[in-house]
Amino acid sequence: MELKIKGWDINFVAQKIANDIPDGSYVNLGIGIPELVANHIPKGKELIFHTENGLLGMGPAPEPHLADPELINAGKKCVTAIPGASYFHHADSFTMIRGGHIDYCVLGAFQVSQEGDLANWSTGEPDAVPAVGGAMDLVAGVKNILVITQHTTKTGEPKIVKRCSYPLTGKAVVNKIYTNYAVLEVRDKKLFVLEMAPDVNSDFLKSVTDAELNFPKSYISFYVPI
Amino acid sequence: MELKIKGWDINFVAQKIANDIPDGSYVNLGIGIPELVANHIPKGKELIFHTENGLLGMGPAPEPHLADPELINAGKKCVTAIPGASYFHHADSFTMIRGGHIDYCVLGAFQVSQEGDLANWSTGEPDAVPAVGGAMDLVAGVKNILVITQHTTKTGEPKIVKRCSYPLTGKAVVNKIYTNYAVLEVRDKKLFVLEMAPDVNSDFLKSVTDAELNFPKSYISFYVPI
Amino acid sequence: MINKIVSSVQEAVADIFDGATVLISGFGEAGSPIELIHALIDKGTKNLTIVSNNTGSGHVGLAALIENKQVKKVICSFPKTANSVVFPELYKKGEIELELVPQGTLAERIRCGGAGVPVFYTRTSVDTVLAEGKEKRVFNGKEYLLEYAVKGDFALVKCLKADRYGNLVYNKTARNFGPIMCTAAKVTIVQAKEIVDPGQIDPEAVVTPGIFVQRVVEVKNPMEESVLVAENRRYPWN
Amino acid sequence: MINKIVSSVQEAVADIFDGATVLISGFGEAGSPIELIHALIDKGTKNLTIVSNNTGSGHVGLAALIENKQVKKVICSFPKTANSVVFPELYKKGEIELELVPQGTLAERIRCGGAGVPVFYTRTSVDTVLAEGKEKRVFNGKEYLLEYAVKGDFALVKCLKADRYGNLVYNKTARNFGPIMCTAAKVTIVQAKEIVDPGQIDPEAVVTPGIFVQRVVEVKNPMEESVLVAENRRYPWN
Repeated sequence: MELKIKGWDINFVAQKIANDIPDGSYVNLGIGIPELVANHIPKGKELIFHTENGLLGMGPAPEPHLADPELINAGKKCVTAIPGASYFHHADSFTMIRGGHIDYCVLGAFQVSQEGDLANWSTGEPDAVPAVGGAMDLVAGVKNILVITQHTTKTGEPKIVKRCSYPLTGKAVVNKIYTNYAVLEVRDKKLFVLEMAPDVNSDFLKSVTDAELNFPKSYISFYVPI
Repeated sequence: MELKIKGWDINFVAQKIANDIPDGSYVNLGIGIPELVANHIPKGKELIFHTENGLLGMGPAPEPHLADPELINAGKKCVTAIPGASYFHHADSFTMIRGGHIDYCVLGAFQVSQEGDLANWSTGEPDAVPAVGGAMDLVAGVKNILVITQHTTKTGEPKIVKRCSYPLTGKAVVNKIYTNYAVLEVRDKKLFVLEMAPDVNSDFLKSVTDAELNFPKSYISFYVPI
Repeated sequence: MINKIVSSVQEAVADIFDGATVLISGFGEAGSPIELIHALIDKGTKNLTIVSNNTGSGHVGLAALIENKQVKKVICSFPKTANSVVFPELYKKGEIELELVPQGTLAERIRCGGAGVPVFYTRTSVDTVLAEGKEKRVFNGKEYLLEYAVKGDFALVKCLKADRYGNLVYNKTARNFGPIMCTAAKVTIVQAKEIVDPGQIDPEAVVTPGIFVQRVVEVKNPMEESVLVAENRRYPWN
Repeated sequence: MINKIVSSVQEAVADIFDGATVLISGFGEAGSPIELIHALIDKGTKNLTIVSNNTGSGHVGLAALIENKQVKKVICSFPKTANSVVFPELYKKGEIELELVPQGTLAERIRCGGAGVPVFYTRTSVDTVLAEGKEKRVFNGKEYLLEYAVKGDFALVKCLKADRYGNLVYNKTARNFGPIMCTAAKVTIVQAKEIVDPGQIDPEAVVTPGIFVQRVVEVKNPMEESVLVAENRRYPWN
């Protein structure tokens, strides 16, 4: 009987990202799961969070009675500002993004291709209302694009694919992919497995991945055969 | 014996400009003679002075002991700021200019052509150090370009010419020319005389002007034949 | 004397004409000039092109303007939010046009509109469906898209404090599109929570210099869109 | 912990290399980072390309850097002022290159450098000798010139107050090119009259957000160029 493979908890994946981003980095977190990264900054590390609606030095959510509907993040949730924060208008905010001043952006994904193409803004359904926000600006401008996502869709379809079937957010833009099963890196238009969850092995990973996977000799696996 | 024709005092010319600019206008004054305009604002009229080095709401020169070398105008002279002034950086300052937000710019001239070409930044001498500053931005962006100048050079050469021999600051950019002898307007690439100084008549004006002059029926002359 | 203060939101929007392009500040409800929008609904101006990051929530403010069939087209980056119902419905019925623009491209297009720059090039949206039909050009080995400036006949903007010259400061992330929209419209109309005397705003801290503003109206206690939406209010008031 | 404060101007400029492009803030003496420039003179870095509105006065600051033969080329709008002697002399002898750029075009080229915009179009200098060799294009019936972004390897900037994150505020018209230069350099080095704790600068009034700054050094009592020029001082000190 096959064991149910769960991989890492998504919070643990967020923690991995928080560990990997260097101290002192300027970071933009996408809406949803990427926001978890902010909960896991290691002690002694200082990251500065940028939200494209005009705040550098975003802090955590406020106590409910202190919430200010005019102090929000890109997901339109109430946030706080750290001492040393600054407010600015949208053109200045996207100067930070387009100008390559943000070090890391962590985004969710519908699909990521083995060449680093990202699809995360539209499923391409003809009658859906298209909405892009700042996603295309972020992937075009930020130095390092990290994706955090479940490895497959809720129905078990691969999200890490040879070629995205959904409309692209950007082509060859993703640097690393963090999923519940593995950490993958795009190098020279190829996808390398850097690390796998303890209950994941390479055969399993291939079985839930449409993309071609490369296993460098030095990849980390916590897999222990049972 | 011919009388010496003097025309208006240059301060009176500056006053004419101050009278002509509508209440509430945003105005940029060039370095030198144009600065005289600020001394002649009629009572009850409010003009806001812009200086391209980053100040809107420029006031007069300070008392010497209050001068701040970090509060200067485009001519690098110490100025003051009125209540309601604002400071901004150079890109924002030239957004005001290039974006067509400044209503009037008053500039000096080496030469103005009958089609409104302006030459005021270089005499084209081969070994001179060229320096353009904001002059080309101002003539390209400001809604109305007024020139204040002596009608001729110190050696009596015409400054109002058929075609500028000096390098242009801008082509077909000047709206009105205020000289010690006359007020002229460029319309449809022709030069019209709107007004002459009391001791100036049309023959004299033609004699000191290289450009073709048009005298509309309604022009004002204070000339009284003697 | 320069005095850009007008006494009512009605007076402030009185000359907005049918077919005008109107830039409306705000990111979600933060910075959305809801009282000015409601005055525009009262006025009933038609066939508007609205440039705004979103399309409003519930049945108030920008959503109500759209619901009232005054809007022909929206130019925006994110035309739906948690509580957007009006725009999606009209869009699916084909009753409203949408020009979808990435948020940073929208911001820069508006800034260009204000700065006298007709076009600019950007990497954003290269190799995506939003690049279709756009002129491309390679600089330093990378492909860029040509994007055109956006200008408005009017801008409706919300701020915190203003003076009679039109100098403005904003509140926190409600600043968002306000300052660039002020620069890009022929007539910029601002609602301020407080009008102060000239000199009361530190000249070092002015965000929008008065030159970019034509009218200011004081709205001391602006409504909060999220509260109205939670109460299921509709404008015109039900 | 993020701490961009360095302890001396020498340390601040230590890695500026021969052949670097250096953006230097200031409009005349207002905003000119004279102590950082003098540290660069002490270091003796050669073949610099300097982007600055002017070329300095007398024999101190930027003029002294040029006089010390460290500068290959200047990109500026107005390379002479009342007290400019160094640049004009070298220029007439053909010993220094000049790229003359209209002031607003220079400002926008620097802003583009910081904003990831490779080029823009402007009406400025159309039909003048400065348009020669430049690509032209017509938009809405008017001719525009294509202008390229300017970026620096380093920027040297003077401000009033800074904190350890690199947030900056400036003093009056000494702001000028500082904020845009901060955005357009790989390494932005700032001298501040005062370093304050984070939070001491009102987040609504920050002019340069810290993301655009890499190093800050406190220079409590910066010299005044005009005073030095009046006293006929020379750097290195005579």
